[in-house]
Amino acid sequence: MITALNVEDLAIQRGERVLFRHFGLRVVAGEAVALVGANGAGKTSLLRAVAGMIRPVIGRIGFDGPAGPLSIDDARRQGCHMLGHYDGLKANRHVRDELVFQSRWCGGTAEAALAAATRLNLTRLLDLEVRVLSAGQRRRLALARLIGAPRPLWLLDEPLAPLDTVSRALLGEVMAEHVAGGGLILAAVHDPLPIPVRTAEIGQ
Amino acid sequence: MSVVGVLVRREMSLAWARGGGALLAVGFFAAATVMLPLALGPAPARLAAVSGGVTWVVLALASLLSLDRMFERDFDDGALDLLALGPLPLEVVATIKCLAQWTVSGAPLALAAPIVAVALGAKPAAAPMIFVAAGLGGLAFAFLGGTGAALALASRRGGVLIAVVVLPLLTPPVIFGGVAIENYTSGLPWLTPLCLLAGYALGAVALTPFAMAGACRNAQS
Amino acid sequence: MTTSPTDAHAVVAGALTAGKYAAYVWPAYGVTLVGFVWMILDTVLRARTWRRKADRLEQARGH
Amino acid sequence: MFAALANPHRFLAFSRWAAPILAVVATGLIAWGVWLGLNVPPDYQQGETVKIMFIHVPAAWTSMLAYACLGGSSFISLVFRHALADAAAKACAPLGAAFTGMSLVTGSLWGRPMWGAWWVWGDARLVSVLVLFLLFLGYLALRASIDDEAKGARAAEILALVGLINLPIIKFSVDWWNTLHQGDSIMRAGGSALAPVYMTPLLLAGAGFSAAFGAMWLVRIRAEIWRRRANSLALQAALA
Repeated sequence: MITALNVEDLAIQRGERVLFRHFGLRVVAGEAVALVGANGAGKTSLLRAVAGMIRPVIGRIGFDGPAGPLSIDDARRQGCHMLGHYDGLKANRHVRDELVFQSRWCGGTAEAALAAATRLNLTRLLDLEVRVLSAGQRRRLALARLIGAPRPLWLLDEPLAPLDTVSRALLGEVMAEHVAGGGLILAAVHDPLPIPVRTAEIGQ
Repeated sequence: MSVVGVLVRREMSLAWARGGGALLAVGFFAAATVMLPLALGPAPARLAAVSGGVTWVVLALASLLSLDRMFERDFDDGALDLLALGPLPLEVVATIKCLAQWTVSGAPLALAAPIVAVALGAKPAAAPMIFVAAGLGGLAFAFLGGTGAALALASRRGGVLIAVVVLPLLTPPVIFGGVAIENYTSGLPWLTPLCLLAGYALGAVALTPFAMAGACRNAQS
Repeated sequence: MTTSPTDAHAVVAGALTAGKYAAYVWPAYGVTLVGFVWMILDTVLRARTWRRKADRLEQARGH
Repeated sequence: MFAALANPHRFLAFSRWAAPILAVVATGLIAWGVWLGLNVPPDYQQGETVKIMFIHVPAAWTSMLAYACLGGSSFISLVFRHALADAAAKACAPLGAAFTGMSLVTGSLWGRPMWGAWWVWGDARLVSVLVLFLLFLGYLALRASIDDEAKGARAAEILALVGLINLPIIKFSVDWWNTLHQGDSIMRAGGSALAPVYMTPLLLAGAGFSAAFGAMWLVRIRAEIWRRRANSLALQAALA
């Protein structure tokens, strides 16, 4: 159960280029932070470093639980949701299968997944193949696992991008509930998030 | 159903859908072996002499061809990131993927192997050994092929690259399998080569997941 | 191993006779020589070009 | 020792004198070994072709040494993340492939007069050198096909380690496969029962080949260090 994310003096290098240096951030339970910065400044890389996919050159990433620091691997594998540009869906599988798999895989239950589907009004689409869904519908399907499998830390990479205004409002509600319930959100964004946030700047 | 079960079910359905399931693997297997008599001529004696060995080589190629994009599809559509953040480590995920691959296309190939070998002139009595050897060999081919597929992830060029990288590593199972079939048909002791084949296959099952997980993490970074 | 001139000549002649398999012995040595020459040239040229490039860029940076 | 050499500057200083010395030693040993080898009495069975052994066998030894170095430096680079160890692995592979290629060609030239075939499947050592050649090709193909340097390096390192673990098994399986198909007898010339008059030139040439490999490897690592330095300098200049 993650109650805080600590990023200290982080530097990330991609190939020969150092994206940023001395980046520090602390996100506590009940807080949402928006990562802002120019394109290529390293927002996505920072999220992937927190998720453990990129190894930072210098710096430390730590997760605190109610009783002090948590083991990083367990914290990531039990407490982190990451939503990138790609939704991780297979075109030839049915929406219901992907929905249930993504939630079950992240520790949720089938019932919670279906409840999330109704919440994000995906019920009409359940028996379709993912192939026929629009980008916005696919993003909502991917978002379903955030509700279906409750995990404290959400790492979102431009979550609003493919969504229409109705869905953005819906996502705003979901995020607000998550933060109110003691969750943490770290989102890389270009357009502002529909909930009050603290912003963290990346890059020069 | 536990998380492992959820993943196994997903991987099985993906493996089934990916290569057109067993159809493509067995299809290639049959098509490639049909070429042999056309090329070598119908003389039964000549075909029978090579039947066991050729079946074995074509089985290896069929296994390699039917596993491409095993990791690449998940890597391209972002599912690999989701799998990496799941409760099971990538090593276990890779093992399940290879086992699914072995079950979905390895098993049908193992069933087809005796038929193809006998069709080429191998003694029908050898059929059970060919099946067992093809099954065990298929396991080694699935896991080493999976390693090649994971290594080729970062290169955007699967297919031939996987074959070039993996085929030299298949020397031991091809030798053990070929000798096991050869000895069985000619009445020589066949247990040793079979055990060596089984040993190699189990070694591959035990060790390659670490290489596969490392390669996946490398591609993700 | 002091040998007078004529002996040296004989010794060299002894070495060079490869009998009726000369057609295989010398090509083998030839291939090895070609292999070594290629390796040495490729290695040395590679080192030289990259060293020059690195030094030139180093100067350009005003060091 | 590795930590000391991990620093490029210290390595450049070390290799500046080590490479020439190794090169000189190599030339001396090879010249001496080959010279003795050429003067060896013709083998009762093989006649003059036995002289090919003095370059074929050392090339095979050196190619295995090269793969061991490739596997070793890949392991160090993978586990201890030394950038220099990766440069060593990258520098070593082409040399290994070249030595393996030479060993194959000379092996075929050696087999032709004796067995009437340009390629002798009966000789276990030739076949394992051939598989080693395929392993080198696989390594070079993988490394060449990945554009991102860091990712390409790690993928190649993992492959080199998988190959290293497989090498003894391949060697065993080929030898075992060879003893089974005892149809054509093996050429005993390369075997252990070797008259000293053959053994000394063989060992000298073997040591010479290995020293030559060492010298060239050091120089190629230097080249790799300068290549990386040039690339990063060019990048910094572009970004400044």
